[in-house]
Amino acid sequence: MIRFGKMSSLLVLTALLSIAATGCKREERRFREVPPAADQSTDIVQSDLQPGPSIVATATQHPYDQNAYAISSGKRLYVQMNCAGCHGLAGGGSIGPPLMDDKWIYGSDPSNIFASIVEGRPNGMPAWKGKLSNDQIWQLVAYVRDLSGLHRKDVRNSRGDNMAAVQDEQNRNRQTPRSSFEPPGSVTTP
Amino acid sequence: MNRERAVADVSGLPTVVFGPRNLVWWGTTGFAVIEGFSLGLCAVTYVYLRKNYSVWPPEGTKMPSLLLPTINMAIMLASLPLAMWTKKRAERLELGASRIGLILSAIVGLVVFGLRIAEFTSLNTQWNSNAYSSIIWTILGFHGTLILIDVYDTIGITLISFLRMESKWFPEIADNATYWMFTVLVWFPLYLLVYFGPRWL
Amino acid sequence: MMLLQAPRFTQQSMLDPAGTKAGSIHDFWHFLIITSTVVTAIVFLTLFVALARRRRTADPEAPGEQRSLTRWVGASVAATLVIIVTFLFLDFRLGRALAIPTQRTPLRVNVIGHQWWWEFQYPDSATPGNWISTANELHIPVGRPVILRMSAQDVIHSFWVPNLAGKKDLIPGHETETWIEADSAGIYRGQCAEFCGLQHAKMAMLVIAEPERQFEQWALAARGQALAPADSVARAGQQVFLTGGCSVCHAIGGTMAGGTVGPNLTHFGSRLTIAAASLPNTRGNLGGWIVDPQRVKPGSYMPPNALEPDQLQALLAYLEGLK
Amino acid sequence: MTTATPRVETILEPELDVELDRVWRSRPGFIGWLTTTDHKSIAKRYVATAFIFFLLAGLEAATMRAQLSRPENGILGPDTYNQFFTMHGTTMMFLFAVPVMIGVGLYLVPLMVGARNVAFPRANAMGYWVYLIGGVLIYGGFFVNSGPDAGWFAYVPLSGPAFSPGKRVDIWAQMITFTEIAALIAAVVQITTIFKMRAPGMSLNRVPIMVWTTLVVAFMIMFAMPAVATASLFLAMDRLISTHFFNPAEGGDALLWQHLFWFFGHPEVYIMFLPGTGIISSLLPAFTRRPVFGYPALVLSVIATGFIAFGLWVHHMFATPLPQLGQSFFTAASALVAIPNGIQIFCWIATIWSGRPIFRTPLLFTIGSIIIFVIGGMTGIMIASVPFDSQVHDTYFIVAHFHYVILGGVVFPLFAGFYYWWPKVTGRLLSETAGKWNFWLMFIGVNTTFFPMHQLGMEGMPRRVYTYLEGTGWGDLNLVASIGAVIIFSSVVVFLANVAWSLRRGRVAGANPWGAESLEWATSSPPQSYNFRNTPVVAGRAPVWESGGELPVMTGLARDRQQVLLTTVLDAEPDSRHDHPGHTIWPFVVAVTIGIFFIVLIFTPWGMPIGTVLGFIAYARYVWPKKRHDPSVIELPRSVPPAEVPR
Repeated sequence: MIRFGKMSSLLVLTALLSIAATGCKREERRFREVPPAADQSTDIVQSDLQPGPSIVATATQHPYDQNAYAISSGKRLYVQMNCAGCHGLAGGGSIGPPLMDDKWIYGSDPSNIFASIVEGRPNGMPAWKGKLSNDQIWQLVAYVRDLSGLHRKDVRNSRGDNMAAVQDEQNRNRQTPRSSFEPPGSVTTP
Repeated sequence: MNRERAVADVSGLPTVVFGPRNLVWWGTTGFAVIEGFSLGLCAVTYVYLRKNYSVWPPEGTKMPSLLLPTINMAIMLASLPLAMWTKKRAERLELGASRIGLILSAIVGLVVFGLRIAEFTSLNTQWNSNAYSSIIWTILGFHGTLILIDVYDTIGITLISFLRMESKWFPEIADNATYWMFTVLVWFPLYLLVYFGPRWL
Repeated sequence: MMLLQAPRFTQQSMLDPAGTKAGSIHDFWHFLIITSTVVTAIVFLTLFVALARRRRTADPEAPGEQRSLTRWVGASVAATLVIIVTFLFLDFRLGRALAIPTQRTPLRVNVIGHQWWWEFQYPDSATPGNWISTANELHIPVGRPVILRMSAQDVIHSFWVPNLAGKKDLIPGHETETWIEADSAGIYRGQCAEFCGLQHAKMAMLVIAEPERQFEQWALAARGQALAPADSVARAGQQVFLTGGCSVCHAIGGTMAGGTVGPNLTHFGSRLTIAAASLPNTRGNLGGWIVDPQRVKPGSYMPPNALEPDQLQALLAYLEGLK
Repeated sequence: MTTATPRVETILEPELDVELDRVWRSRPGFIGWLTTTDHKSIAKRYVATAFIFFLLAGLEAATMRAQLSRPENGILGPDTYNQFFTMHGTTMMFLFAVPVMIGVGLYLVPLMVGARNVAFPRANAMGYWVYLIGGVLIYGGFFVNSGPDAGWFAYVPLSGPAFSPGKRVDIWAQMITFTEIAALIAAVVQITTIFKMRAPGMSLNRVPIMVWTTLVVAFMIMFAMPAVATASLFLAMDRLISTHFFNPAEGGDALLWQHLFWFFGHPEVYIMFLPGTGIISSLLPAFTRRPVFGYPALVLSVIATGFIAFGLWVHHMFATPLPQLGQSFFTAASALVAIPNGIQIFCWIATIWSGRPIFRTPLLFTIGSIIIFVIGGMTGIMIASVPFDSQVHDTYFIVAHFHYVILGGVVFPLFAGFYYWWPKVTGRLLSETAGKWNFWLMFIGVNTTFFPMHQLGMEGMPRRVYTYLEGTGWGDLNLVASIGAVIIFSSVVVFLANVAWSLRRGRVAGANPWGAESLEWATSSPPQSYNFRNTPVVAGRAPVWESGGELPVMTGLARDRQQVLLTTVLDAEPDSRHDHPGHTIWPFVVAVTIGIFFIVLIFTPWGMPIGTVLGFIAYARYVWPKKRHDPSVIELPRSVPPAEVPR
């Protein structure tokens, strides 16, 4: 006879709640909330040599982390703001550096990406300060991280209604980010 | 209505009957019709998508190669007489012959399933490159699951015929053979569509 | 024409036709409603009499009873068939009557459906570069057919102005074509009729039917570039527009702003409504819409704009000057 | 065994009941719940679960009406409203209407044809579990803010990967797979039961009309459900492994989805509607004291509706760029479908005309259903015209039309059937006064809610809008509709109270409280686990009335195992005996593996191998025969020609 003991029903309940928790966060559509700018952008690490004691970069809380709606809005903005013009349709890179690989010149932490977009970077990255609102920039940050698969698989974008140039983000495997050592300006042979 | 008047007694009726007289035949045929219709809808989708293209298969997509699929089709067609033979043996309740027929059918089924997995490579395109490749992968995969289910069914009945044999399993052997014939015959038009569609449509 | 109060548009309804197509459909509607009411009344009457009558003959299956019932049922089925055939005949005749009239050269307009606003382009066959691109308000000449070539940028929408004509879907990957014609001048409201996402409810548009001469005047002005800002406040407003986030999405003919994401604002000042015809174009509404669009249309793609009060006032002055 | 001369004296073997009950009764308690293959308990579960979904969908509708009662209302934002209206549509169409009619059919068909159980009892049990898992899946998603938000029709590209991020539409697409599997299983089960297990003597022209409608509906399910299954498979593949069925840039087509969906969509509404006509044709004789008029006409019109339903689907797509000639064909087909429906209504009115109507609640609901359905039918013919439909397509005129047709053709007959067969299922009658309150509140509520919507639709109010502007002038009619919704809500509350009261203190109903004529009233209420002690023999269309007090039966089915009599298809001549395997838990386990297969597939393609392996293991235990109890393993028992059956 099947007897549902106290323990097993408790276990089932917690399992359901945890699924529920992940479910809610992925599906949230937040419209009227304007997130603050990134608190402080950690120093850009150019090489592993560190003067003084090693400082641990504190990862800031990214408001749209693992939120499917924000990532898909980020993709829409990526095309509308013509980021694709320099970084390639799916982050494949042309004039600007590719965004779908694992090399990060200015760090893969959300606040670093936020700073790259707001303040711009040498060699042609325009500053979007005042041009885009904070939540739009955070959505773009979410999409940039999504390009190299830094989100959970069930949150990432699937294909777009465009030509299938390259494997869509959902089926791409995750590129664990590592800082790229080429000093800015050197021509990176493909 | 508590009063009843007996007019006849049915305890003498047979319990082992074949063909449409048997319940299981209706179940197998029902699901065969459903799967056949679903595959038909996939074929209609194939033709519908064809009209969206001026060139078929779309530019940059290679023609599907014919060798492997034709071999697979030949094996399937060759297995039809075997299925009919097994069906007759089962209907004549010859246990030994039915067992042989079942083992051979199981082997042929496994071979065909293996070839089907290999057949995906002869499509010469990835399922996510365009609508053409999506639909031919779906047709191949859908029918592939039918082959898998039929092979699983055949292996199951073969084990039963050795370990738990009863007279009531003979109609099941016959139905399994009919279901295999359906799986083969439904693939012939789809084979033409998937492999000769790009050449003729 | 500066309209202070909400723009007076005729009540949106297919029962109040102002276009040739809507008119003939409205006549067909008279046939439909009358026949249906008559048939329904007869059926209900028979049902109630059947319920109320106290049947006298004992055996319901007597041959005589059976035969008369069969005749009655047969007659009613025949009557239904006759009505349906007349319905089909009238329907096919109406279908042919809706073909586009050929005596007047039609005006051609491209309609592009975006997620949650309408883009109208008036192609100018004479000088190709000289297009009018406006949004959410379609100016058409009275008495002249207008051919709408429609396509959607993102999801399926449906163009429908009940007072003028039936609806037609805008489907990505398909080029659909329909035509409308206004018999009398007026402002007719329409709304997207195919569910297209979060703000489907507020994706409305106005069709402004004007006499031919007035339409030509509007078209001439609309083809022109944006008016230069009249005073210093408007000039400051222009700077706010160009340097801030507005020019990233919006375009104003004759200035640096060339964004094609949002509607074209070259002649924004002369529009009657804003935000896809969901708010009258007054200074208060415009200010509220610019600072926090999500309160008006939650889910809309326009971001909130944190502007200083003086920047906002300058921007409003500039925008209202764009006649 | 020579044919025994028919023993005239009445046979009353009490120990026969005990033996049969020991074999057929399902095990007690919760384990019995999981293992039963008795068609009655599975059918009761289908109807109860479908009714719970009906109540949930009703609450969603009430909230939507509250939001729309005033312009620019703030109860539901756009995102939540989209989830609410999609869940309302999806629940009503997939989780309530079809399953409740399947449940009613599963309960009544074996009783009406004189069989002891359905044809494939284990598959039938599995069908219910698959349906339940589908319902729990989508409502689980809904409660964690992952309810689908692209409409119950989920038009691409809005429901496609580009414009519906997250897993909302994936959950919806998988739910379709579950409900479709359950419906297909029930269809194959019903077709086999009706063709092979009818009581001896019940030739095709003596089959009750409810059984005819279930048969036609089963065939319609077999050809409609695969269309939505293929469509939702394509959509799920587009969203999960980025195939391009609906991507216009890569050769896909948004209209492909609409064709596939509506090829299923329109037969689906007839799959819901035909059982409603079957219920009315079955209960009218009891309340007019005469067999229904025009049996052949009714049966032919049910079959005709079954065929024509498949030729109508493009009338949902009149606003899309389809060729003019195609649209006029579908206009003609949509108008002609009114002929069979008209015939049915005229035959019912003729039955009432020449009968002596008894005004009990089932008859009240029948009259209400005829009135509301006729109004819905009228607007139905109107929108068959392409030009008129171009004005009212996707507006509240259409909302009014289909609510009239579904309430008139499905919900009112369902309530009539509920009041009519409740005594047979539970042994107690529902209260007549509460029944009348229930009817009048629902009748007034329905008309108050949905009649104004015709006007709203013609005034340009589109469907699926979470709010509307002040200046549109739609405010007051929407307020009237919202008040109507409250009245419907109160009528359902009265119904629930009536059910609760009847379970404990309802008047005890004997075998035939209404004096009805079909076979299910020949057995006790509630029927024993084996339905009939001996297989009844049928000699006409009204077996109970024609057999007077004494039911002719055939004896001889085995008493130590679940055995059923199989008869020939046309004339139901006794043909052979078939042993059912009895109660087993494995249908539940196989359903769970199917659930795992499809739910894990939403999140990772690894669901395919995991689910297949689990499913094959579970199905192996499902099929593997227990022990060999038939010593004569190999040689075939001598077959004996069936005994003489009186014509």
